Amino acid sequence: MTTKAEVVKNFGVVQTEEMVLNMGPQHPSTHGVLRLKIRTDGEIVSSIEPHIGYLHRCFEKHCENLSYEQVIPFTDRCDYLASMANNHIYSMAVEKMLGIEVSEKVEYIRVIMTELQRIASHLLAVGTFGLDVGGITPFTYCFRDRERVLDLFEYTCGARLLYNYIWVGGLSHDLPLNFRQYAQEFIDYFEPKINEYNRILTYNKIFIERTGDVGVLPAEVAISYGCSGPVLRGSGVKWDLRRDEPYSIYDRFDFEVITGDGQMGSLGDCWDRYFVRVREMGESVKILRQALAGLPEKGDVQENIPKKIRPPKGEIYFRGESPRGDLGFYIISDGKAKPYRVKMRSPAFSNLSVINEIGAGWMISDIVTILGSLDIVLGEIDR
Amino acid sequence: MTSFTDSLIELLGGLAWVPENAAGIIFVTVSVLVALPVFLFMTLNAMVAVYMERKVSAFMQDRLGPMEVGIFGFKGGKRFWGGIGQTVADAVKLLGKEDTIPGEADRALFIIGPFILFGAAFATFIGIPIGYGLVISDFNIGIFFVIAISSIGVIGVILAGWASNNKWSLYGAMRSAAQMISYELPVGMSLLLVVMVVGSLQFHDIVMWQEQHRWFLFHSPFTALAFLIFFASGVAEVNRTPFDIPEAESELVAGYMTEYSGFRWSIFFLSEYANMAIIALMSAIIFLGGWLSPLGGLFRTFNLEQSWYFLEGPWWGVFWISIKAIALIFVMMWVRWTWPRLRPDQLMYVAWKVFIPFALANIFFVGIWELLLG
Amino acid sequence: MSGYFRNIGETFTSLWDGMRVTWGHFSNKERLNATLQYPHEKWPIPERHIGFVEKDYNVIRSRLHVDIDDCIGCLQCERACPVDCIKIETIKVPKDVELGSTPGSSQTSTTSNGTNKRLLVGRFTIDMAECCYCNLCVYPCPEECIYMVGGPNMDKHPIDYEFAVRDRNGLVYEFDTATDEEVTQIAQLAGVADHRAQRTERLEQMRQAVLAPVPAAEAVTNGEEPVAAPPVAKPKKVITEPKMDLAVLGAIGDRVTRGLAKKAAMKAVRAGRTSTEVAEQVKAALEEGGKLTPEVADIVAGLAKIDIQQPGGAEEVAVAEAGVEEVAGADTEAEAKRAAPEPVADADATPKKETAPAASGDGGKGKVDLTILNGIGDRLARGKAKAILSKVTRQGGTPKDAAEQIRTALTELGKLDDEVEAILARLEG
Amino acid sequence: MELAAIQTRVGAVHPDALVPTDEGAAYLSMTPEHWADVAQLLRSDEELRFNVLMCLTGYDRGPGEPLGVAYNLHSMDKLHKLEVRIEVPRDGGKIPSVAQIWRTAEWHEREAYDLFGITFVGHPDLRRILLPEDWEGYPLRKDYKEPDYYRGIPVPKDKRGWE
Repeated sequence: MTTKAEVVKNFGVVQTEEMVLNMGPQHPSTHGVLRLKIRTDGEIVSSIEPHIGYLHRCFEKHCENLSYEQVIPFTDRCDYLASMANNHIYSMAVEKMLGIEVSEKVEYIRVIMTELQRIASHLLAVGTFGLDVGGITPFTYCFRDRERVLDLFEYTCGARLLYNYIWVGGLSHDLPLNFRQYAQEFIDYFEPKINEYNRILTYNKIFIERTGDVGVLPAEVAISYGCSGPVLRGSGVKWDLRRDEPYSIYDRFDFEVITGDGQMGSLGDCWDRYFVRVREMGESVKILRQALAGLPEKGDVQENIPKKIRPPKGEIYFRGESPRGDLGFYIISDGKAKPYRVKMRSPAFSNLSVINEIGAGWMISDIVTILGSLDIVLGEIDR
Repeated sequence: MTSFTDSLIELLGGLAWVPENAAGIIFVTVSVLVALPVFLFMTLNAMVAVYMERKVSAFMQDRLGPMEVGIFGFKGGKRFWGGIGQTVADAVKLLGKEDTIPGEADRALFIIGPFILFGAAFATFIGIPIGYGLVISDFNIGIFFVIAISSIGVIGVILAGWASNNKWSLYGAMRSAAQMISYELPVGMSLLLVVMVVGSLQFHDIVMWQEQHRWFLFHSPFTALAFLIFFASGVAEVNRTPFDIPEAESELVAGYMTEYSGFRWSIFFLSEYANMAIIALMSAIIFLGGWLSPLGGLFRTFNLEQSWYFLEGPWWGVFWISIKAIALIFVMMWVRWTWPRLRPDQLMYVAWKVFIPFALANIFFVGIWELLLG
Repeated sequence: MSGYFRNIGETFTSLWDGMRVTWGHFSNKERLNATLQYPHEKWPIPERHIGFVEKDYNVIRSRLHVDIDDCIGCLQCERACPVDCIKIETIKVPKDVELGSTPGSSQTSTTSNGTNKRLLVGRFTIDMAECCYCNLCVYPCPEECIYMVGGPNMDKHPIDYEFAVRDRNGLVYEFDTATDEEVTQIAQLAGVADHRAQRTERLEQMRQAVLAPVPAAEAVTNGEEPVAAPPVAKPKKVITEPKMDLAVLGAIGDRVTRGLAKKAAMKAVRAGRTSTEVAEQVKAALEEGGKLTPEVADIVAGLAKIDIQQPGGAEEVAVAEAGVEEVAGADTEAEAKRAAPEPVADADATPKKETAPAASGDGGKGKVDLTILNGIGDRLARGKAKAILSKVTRQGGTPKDAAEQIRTALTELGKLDDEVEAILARLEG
Repeated sequence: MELAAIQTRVGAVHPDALVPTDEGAAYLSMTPEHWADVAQLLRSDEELRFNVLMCLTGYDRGPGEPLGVAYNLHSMDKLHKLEVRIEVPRDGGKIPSVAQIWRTAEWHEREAYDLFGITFVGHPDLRRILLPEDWEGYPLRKDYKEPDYYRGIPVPKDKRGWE
């Protein structure tokens, strides 16, 4: 409260105050129910405080009351844009506890599915990022192509979004008859489309102006905050669990780890993070080509599924590369049919925590851009 | 040069049964009579333009757009005409919607805001001809009038944004103010150069000059550049992508319109599309030869014989100017559905560091051009 | 400075490139439509047959279905469900009893795989609103009887994904086919609690709990009003226009003819004709439709005898009384519904269907079919008969008892003629 | 670097920090007292250089037992991993915060505080993160009882409504 004396003293002095702006939980660009408490001075943002938890569904508490295989449908719903990756990594964590080796065919199918999922997830990230900076048309192009991936999934397991496809020790269904052909058709169709996105969005001057040099995330900060995936690689850190800690059969494939190179500004800006995703789709296509070529014809995908899943007492931390980064599961087992504790280390959780670091000092429009470049999924952050 | 209003006054004044010294009555009657077609034009324009916008955007995005609502049982199938009745249905829906005013809003200003914006667009149409002699009132300061009146709209936007008592609306209003004021300058400067060449502010004179010489678009490289600057700034003035920062749906939800609904919101919409039409019509008149046939214009450019001129005349003029305006509106839509949006500071950069220097240089160079070649 | 101009140049080229892309899409005739015109076009579901029997199983996850005849009540699916949306309650069938052998049973004793069923599935509900479509319940089923639609027996269940309902309760699918009697019988034989009766009881308790604060809360009282309101409102509504009992026409066998006749009669009555005129008009209408057989003509002639009720008058009392009784009857029945199904309603089901439309809003909802008596021409006799019928049914008597009592009463009044006799015969079934 | 070597290395600097673990355990147990120093050592020591905190998991050993936190560390340079566990008493247990050493921990510690009620001393902003600020109790503890009411709204516990 200002006293009268202060008013008199400051008379004629122009004063400005900071304004607190609540962005979300219902805002078109917060990618879900995220609330950002922003302090602004005019258009300039001085601090961002994310408030999360609006989508908290007690995933970890649920897990303690479900058997190991029943957890899989719940992992679907964490990162609902990359359900296959969640299934895959969770199943692998439990398999490691049980000491199960899955067959060659299962591994190949899992890799194919996860890479298709990566394409679908990145397509959504790229499309909505375009939407965040105001370009609406790229979004529909991306969705058009994403639908084709979802068609493949539906064809395989009957579900378009929440699959429950990769199980502990195997898969829920074998591949359909002509899957290889359909997948090949999709890849051939999809690869040239990446160029179209580049023409309409990536190399658009306005887009570059909006994203280049904006929200620069230095590599040191990214590592300290535990950022991972395209956010980390956009900062120039060559770190990809598929290559550096090869799980499943990723060591058999030849692909490049894409990193940002500061082509349109500083290293680690929004454009780099965005472009890493675009180029990763190309790398996923590469992996898919190799995996489809090496996919064994014969084999039962359910032969290794254990009758009862009771991992021995102990704990495991297993992580893999989901489209958003290092997805980790820390599972403690007490030897019973239900996990004692499941902790999901979601990549977007750590990626989002960096937003105050890189967003403060930019304009409101840039906050939207930066948030879009982090590609968060609130289902995974709030669990 | 006669205008629509002049003809009406003459007509009414000349009627036998109209009493002498009834200037006041005639004035009121004529005002109402001329306001009606303008209002109808604005409404029709908004409805058609909204439909066009939806279809253009849909086709560019591999969609089909509205497809369900037809008129009189006509639906047109999977083509441009499918769902032709959609905007009519939307208009009815908008008028039937609940009209909400936020509790903490400044009621009076909140209500006035959209009408000021609408009034500005409405008044601007008075000075814009859509054919030879087809103008409500032919000012000898036509261009000046149009520029002056159209910029009144920003007051409505600011009032709307401020009165909503919403932070997002306020942001939208402030951005809009900065943007409109900045872009008035390049608009004015690029028109100034035409005025310099023609020597008149009257739209009819400008078109007559183009008839005698050539379209301004082809007059000199500088006028072509001026056309670009004028059109781009015009797009900015009507708040369309890539300059739509006052609305910026991904940042400010809906900017100054956030709290509006129903009828009031539809007035904003009406004004936005009316402003689009104004910019398109002005570009067509000033740079693209107005109601002149493009073929005739081309031949005139190469000084061909009179007998080559065809498809000209007062009613063909309306046709040609509509074609040109629609093409320009299409370009606006094309741009909107292709490009991302600029940031507020970049918007200012474009205005102050690109458009204004170029427009100033243009005036200088066009002067030299006229001195040397004119 | 060169950077400034290069920037402008880049802007033009890159923006123009983007515009070329969108123009390509705009002008391309064979565009790939990203959207679907939903009600007209439908999402093509992949034809995918895998699983238990290759040709039968489809992988679509649309909604769950249970072939309840094959269900052995093993609860495997209930256990597998991560969200507990499947609810099964079973009763163990005693060793010496074979399922389906009890009287009135609709159950089969074996599944289509030949497994003996030892459990009576008294309840099998799936709440599809809670289902997470994980498919986990499908795999453990030993009889392969629970599956997502589009699965086995595809001929029986065409692929479909549109099962939206307006009410949330519509998504609770009840698959059990066991009747209440059956459950009671088996529960008695097995010596266990009858879970359905328990459930009814529990629901009743819940209902009571909800209704308990009625006197205190005004809002709830309002909610109760509709129950009390109809008896008051209904008779008034009925008598606002001239009305004629067309039950006589119910005797016409052919449905088309009956409809035609009733339509014509209603029209005439509304127009304010006398009963003779009505009969004439009906006849004319039937003649026109080519449906006039001698029998029908006789029945139609009967119309001429029937009075037309004019608004107001003594009739009001009778009808009002009847209305009240009907509703009261319905109310008591609703309460006792689960425990003892009303035999009257069942017995009268067929004639009611025929006569109810003729009653045209005369509270045709009542389970005790009073409208059947509308055919009685004499007012006094009709009123008496209706009063007796509703009284008897309320006391739990059968229509037969009622008919006997009506006969006695009418004989006393001297109103028992052939016409009444015929109607009473119909009442008796 | 193997677990035993890391143990030796840490033990050489902070002998009191280590708590003996079970035979064959794949983690190091530590006391909370020295954890801040040890963490600094793990982060900055030339041979260790654990620059990534992969995961921070709170856990509950059961009613009456201590609460624990498991830190999964990883070194991007040396490519080795380590799991550190710290257990504190159920009531009033305090662990030094490592949010300034690995910024990842900032939100993860808030999460552990939110769901287990473990206090991290020195955390810059220790508030609930996933649950509402006025939530009572720590839901992931094994002895947690659901509240009957939240802000006056009864918490539905059975599904009899649709039966």
